[in-house]
Amino acid sequence: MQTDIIDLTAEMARLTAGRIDIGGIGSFVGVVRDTASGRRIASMTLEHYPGMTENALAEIADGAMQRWELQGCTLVHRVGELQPGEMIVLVLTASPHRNAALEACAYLIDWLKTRAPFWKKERFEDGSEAWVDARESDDLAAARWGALG
Amino acid sequence: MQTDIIDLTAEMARLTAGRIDIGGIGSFVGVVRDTASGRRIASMTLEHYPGMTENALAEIADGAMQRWELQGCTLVHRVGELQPGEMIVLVLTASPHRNAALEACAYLIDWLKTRAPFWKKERFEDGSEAWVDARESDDLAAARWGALG
Amino acid sequence: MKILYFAWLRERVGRGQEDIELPAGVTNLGELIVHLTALSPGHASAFAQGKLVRAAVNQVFADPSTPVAASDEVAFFPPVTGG
Amino acid sequence: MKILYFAWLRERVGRGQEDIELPAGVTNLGELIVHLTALSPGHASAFAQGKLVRAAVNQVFADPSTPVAASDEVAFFPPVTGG
Repeated sequence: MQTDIIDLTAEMARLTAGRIDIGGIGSFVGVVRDTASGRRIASMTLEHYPGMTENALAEIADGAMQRWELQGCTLVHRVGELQPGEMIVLVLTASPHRNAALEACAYLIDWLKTRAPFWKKERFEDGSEAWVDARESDDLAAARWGALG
Repeated sequence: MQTDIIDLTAEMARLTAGRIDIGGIGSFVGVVRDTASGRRIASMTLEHYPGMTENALAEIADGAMQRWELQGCTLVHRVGELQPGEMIVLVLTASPHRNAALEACAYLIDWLKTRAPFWKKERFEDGSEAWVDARESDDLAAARWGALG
Repeated sequence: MKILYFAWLRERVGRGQEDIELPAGVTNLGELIVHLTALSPGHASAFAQGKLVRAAVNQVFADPSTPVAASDEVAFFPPVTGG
Repeated sequence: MKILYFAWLRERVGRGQEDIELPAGVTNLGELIVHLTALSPGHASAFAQGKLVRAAVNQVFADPSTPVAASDEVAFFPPVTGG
């Protein structure tokens, strides 16, 4: 978790530092959208559960490392107030095999969305606020992987 | 195609410039590995077919844009001589939906590997050189998408 | 016992954390929720959305049958919406 | 007719491009390959790896039955290995 803006190039450099045996790097970047239910969003605030968040992210990363041949993976999630267009989340995977890298990316983001204790609150342009509802489609996406790990 | 080093952050900024309706960005980065068949690689040279390359990449990108709800995609491929650890290829996809973004990434890289006229030559540390053989696994990976487009 | 609330549960209860005395007879998470619901109208409002309340005991996802003890950290929150 | 060679076909033929006169009777890619194979030992060596030779006519992937005409650009190359 971090309040700072996500630096993709720096994270990729950190993941691959000193390694030249990596064949491919998959990534997924989640971005704050500008509308929700047809209303324009002024900002998005991310709350999380310190302590449990770190454990959940470590567990999710372990699950991916056990399931695919990965040389490493990175999970970065912002907390605090974000503007539309800013990155909320970054997932990176390094593998000798491109399919492993991309599948592990999907796995990591699916579990992150259903098992990591983050909550989004949207503030609309009229000043009103609303907590974002969880989506059943996210549970279904995670369920396709069977159990975590 | 370009001989310059790939700038991931700049490419992502270009893809998302002026858009705040993007929900997720998938990406795949291919990197020059340091070994092939157990031998250490000194450098890799990429040859391509000017003219046909541009057409092939445009056709592959069109196929992805028709198949998934994408707000844009980027294909960058280096040519010329590369060192181990350098990026050879970058695929970016922007979509409101994360699965679309990641699946389209896999599609783009699978077709790029089987339909875009690039050829790799490896130079080993002992000075010997060898053209890289195409892999049947790449044809199988592309075949899972059915026809291109 | 340390109780944490997040997101709209925090807003309804009116605080993010409280320390309570664990009553005799409360041995699992389901019994703890019944106890907490009676503490104030804010608590009642938070736990009224029963289907949408998730919990963790010592930072691990839990369900109503999960045992609880006075030394535990128990957290209540809505389904997660990160990513 | 403009003929292009890439990768190890280029190395075996000894050049990346040549202009040839299209003989009467050569109407498709398969017939063109037979004609080119006879031009030099380098050509013969390149086309000897028949199973590994791919072709494009006017920058579109082609097969032995694809028609060719004098104004076409025809390219020969191994299976691609980019990415």
